[in-house]
Amino acid sequence: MAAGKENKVMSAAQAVGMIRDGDTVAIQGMGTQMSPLALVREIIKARKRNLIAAMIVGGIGLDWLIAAGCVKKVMAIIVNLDEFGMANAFRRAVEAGELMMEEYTEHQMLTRFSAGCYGLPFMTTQSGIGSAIVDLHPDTTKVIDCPFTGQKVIACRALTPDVCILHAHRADEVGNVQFFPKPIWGDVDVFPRASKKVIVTVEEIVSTDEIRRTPERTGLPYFKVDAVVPVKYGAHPCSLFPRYNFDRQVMERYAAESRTPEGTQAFLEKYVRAPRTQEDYLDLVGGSTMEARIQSFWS
Amino acid sequence: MAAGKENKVMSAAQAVGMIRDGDTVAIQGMGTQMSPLALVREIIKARKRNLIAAMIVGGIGLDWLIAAGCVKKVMAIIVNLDEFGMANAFRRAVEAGELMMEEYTEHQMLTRFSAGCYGLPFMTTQSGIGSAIVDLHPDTTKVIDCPFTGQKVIACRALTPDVCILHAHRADEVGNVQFFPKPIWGDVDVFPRASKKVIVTVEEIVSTDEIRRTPERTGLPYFKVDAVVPVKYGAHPCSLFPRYNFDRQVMERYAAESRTPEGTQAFLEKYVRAPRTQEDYLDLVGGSTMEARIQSFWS
Amino acid sequence: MSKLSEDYTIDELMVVTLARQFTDADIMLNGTVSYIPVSAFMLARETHAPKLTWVAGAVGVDADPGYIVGNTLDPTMWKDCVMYLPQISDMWGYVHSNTLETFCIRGAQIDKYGNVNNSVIGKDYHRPKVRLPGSAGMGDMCSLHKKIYIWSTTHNPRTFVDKVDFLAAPGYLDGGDARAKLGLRNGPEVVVTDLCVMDFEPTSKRMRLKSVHRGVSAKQVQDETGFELVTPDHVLETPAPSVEEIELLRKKIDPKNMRKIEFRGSKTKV
Amino acid sequence: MSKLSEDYTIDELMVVTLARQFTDADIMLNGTVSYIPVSAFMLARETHAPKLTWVAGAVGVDADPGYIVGNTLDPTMWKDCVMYLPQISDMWGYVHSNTLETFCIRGAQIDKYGNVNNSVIGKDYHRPKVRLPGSAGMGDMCSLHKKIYIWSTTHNPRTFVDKVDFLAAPGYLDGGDARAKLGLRNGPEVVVTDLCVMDFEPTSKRMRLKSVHRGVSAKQVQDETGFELVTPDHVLETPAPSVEEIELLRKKIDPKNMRKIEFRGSKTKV
Repeated sequence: MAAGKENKVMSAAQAVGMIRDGDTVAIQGMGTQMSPLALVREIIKARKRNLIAAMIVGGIGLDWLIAAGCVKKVMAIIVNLDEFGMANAFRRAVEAGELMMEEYTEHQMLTRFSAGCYGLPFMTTQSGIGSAIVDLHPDTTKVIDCPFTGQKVIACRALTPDVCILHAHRADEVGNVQFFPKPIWGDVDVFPRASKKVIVTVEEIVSTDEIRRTPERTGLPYFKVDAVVPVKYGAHPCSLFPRYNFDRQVMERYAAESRTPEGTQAFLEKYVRAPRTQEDYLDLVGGSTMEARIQSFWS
Repeated sequence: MAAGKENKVMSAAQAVGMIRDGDTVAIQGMGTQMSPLALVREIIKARKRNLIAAMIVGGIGLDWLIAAGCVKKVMAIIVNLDEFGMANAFRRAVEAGELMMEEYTEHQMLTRFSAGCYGLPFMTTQSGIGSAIVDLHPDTTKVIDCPFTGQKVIACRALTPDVCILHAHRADEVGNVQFFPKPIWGDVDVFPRASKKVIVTVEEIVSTDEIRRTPERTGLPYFKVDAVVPVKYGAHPCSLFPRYNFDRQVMERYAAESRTPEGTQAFLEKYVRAPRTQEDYLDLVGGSTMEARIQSFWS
Repeated sequence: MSKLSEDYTIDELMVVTLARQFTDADIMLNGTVSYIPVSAFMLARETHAPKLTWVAGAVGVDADPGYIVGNTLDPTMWKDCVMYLPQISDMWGYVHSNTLETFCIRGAQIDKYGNVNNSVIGKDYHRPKVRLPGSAGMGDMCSLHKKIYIWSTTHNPRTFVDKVDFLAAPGYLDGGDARAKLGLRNGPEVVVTDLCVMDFEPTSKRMRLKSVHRGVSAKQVQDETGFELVTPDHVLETPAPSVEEIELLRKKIDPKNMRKIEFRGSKTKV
Repeated sequence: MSKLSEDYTIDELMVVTLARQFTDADIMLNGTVSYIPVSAFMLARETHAPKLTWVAGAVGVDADPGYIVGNTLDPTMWKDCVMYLPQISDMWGYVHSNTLETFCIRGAQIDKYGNVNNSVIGKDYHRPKVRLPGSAGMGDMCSLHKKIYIWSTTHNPRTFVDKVDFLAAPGYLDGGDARAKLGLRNGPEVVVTDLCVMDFEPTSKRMRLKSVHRGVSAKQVQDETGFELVTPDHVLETPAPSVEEIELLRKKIDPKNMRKIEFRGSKTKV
């Protein structure tokens, strides 16, 4: 089913209304890069429950969602804060038996999403042969024989999340979404195409005529996009290459405060729940000081 | 095996020396678009024999190769001259039982190449279920059951051609190849990555520093490229978007002359075998008159 | 609605008739030598379906080259698009997952259940009487759940045959629920030819005459068809184009008359 | 060859030792928190292997950010590359087909056959004593025929265990021909730690001491290892870095000392 060609610009709160409790949500982002964190904060404020988070790399946003009690299961290849260390809420929740971690190799996970993109029941990889990872989930990865050569391959069952959330550079009102450069990382590439609904936050809304000037930068056509939400610094404290870097100061603060459950909740209260708007949030993390801090190495 | 980081610039004749009789050769190109026709002419001059041509769309270049007796089998989804009509040498050769046509649906063929790119023994599609096409080649396409859902899918056996020939916009001496925009069509995308050796003709050679200015345009890294051949108008009489259009006059001439075997051979003699160099060929097809004729609609 | 045209030709009627099949919700791809459907998509956008999306050459999303410059698969047609759809990941992904639901095809043979063949004439595939170009995207589209619109500029018994020599693109197979039993959704919807418009009888899935073009009788259509058509008691005349539609087509969309290329080999003069 | 350095630290020795494993023919990818291998690739390029290709963050082919700015997986590291390698089609294609043949890994547990675990500590995967970050690309690379270089900044019996709690990344499995029998080519080549350099005995595939770092004895290494190391009669000292290598590393490649981040939690002071 294709999305229509209508004005899809809405607020983050409206967009998050598309997510139902129990949904499987594909969340774009690496440890410190290109994650839709303004939407993540909105999901926490909306008190969504029992979500299944599907990611490649679970980072700070996933840890917030877990700490806020929104997530019952994670599907990913790694969950951490990159050089800032462990994702402590994740770690504590799994160790306490409160959160299920369904771990895959990277290419298994990407292949599950790719099959989802094609509407195929499964696609193949050889990644994970010899690893115990393939035995963790017999319902979604299974070693089968090639019908031509007899070689072992792993069938990876299609994953079609209910909703994908992502952050991009810009879009027009109907949802033609542009990236600079075009999607390189696997999550940006397959997450939205595999998902039933797609919510995109963007740094700016531009006209369709402006999009037509650089069609090579469009990564998602309007017919695959359900909501467009303008959010300046929508990935903060993660980076949006090449526009801004991740915010080392905020990442370090969270890494330190999340060492205890109390510190984690205090951080969530202050940085996620208290700010009423994205502007409040940006002021809280330093306003123009923050802007100077995350100035791109590329600019 | 990765190709080395050495100067790979050579002549078309030298490059074609990499192709052995009997090789499977992936030939980029649509009916009238983006085909390495200078290399095709060189293959004919070098009197290669018993080649298996793997294509998506076989166009004028394939028809030349067939007429010159270089090809024993074609794997493709369609062979014609686009709006200029039938590929007559192809048609006559198949009807005479002298050429084997192994026909696929487009997505079956692309899936065979994709599996080749990944070194996987097979990948899956559902394209062709219900079509007699899937029954044509039980050794390379086979209906199997999904191990999770029981749904029917078609396993497509990997295709790893011996050599890929293609034409691109520019490259540096070690073989970092750029396209404007990056590969969109399936053949440009998967043919070189699936092949054991890759020969690229380019409109121009540029410095590696120049390549570094626009890394988003690089479609093939040096380690996947074995030969770089500078050939101005290397796709003529096909187009190279957005630089030049296909040459309607030459396409029409070939379409008309190829109606008889004699006309076809006369055309080959005049336009393929007689010109000693690409410069001779370009003079023959009209020099600056030709340049005006194929001026891009985009420029 | 503007006045009805009185001087339209068959190519124009085919374009207009096809255009009227599509709505704002449709996203239409096109393949090679597809001047009639491409003209129809561009015309629908200019008239009743301004939000219809045309993906030029299956690459250029919402392209707007202004008019039909040449070859329908050529990048010239991608002009002013909002996106170049990478073929393998994106285009085939959207087609395979049925995000894109419609496609137009034609072929050298079309049978009574809407099965189509453009591969070979003759019973031995490997030693055919006539080797045709090949199935291209038809075999894909017809097995991947598309709503199929068939067009043909050669309505005669050689094209409209009882049974295709080679089943390249599955329509309703042997009719009835044969297609659904294989798990294939949708299928052929409408056939627009140089003589008439046809659809498929809902239960038997046999081709059915829906309307005849101006000056053509139901008997003529049957005489030019290699199988017995389901024919209702009253066959309508195909609605005429409006003056506005014809003007748009002639002056704006296809001033170079590229669509007439498709009538090479047709008995119908355009 | 320039003079030998006398004031090098262990992080520097590890970088130099790893760098010397690689040649002009190598194409090296890197993952997250990989300051030591990234420093090694950049150093090898500056010294004995100018044609070595580093694919920064597995994206930026032949990148040249000048120095290590931050996070090894961050786009800052892609600077001045010749290509952004799209991950699914290109990067995984080249890895899966073994066009790219080498990879560096580390992990919380490494066993005597070079099997690696970074997923869980404890015998029950679903209710672990310690939940670690996860296997990331290790499970892929070790099963996709790579030559594996292992580095570890925590050579102690908790890291070097007899048998990994969870077999995330297959080394030589149970040793001998177990890996080859599964159809997996290549495997772990070398292990560089904060105490020593090790490789694998060719027949048994057991980890073997190759050289000890300055001031470390073979006995110390054995005491800090949770299984019996194959130890030759004469254990060499790990060759010292040259003054040139140390200067390049300190002043040009990693002036912000990012590599020292990897020694958080290590007993080795750097």
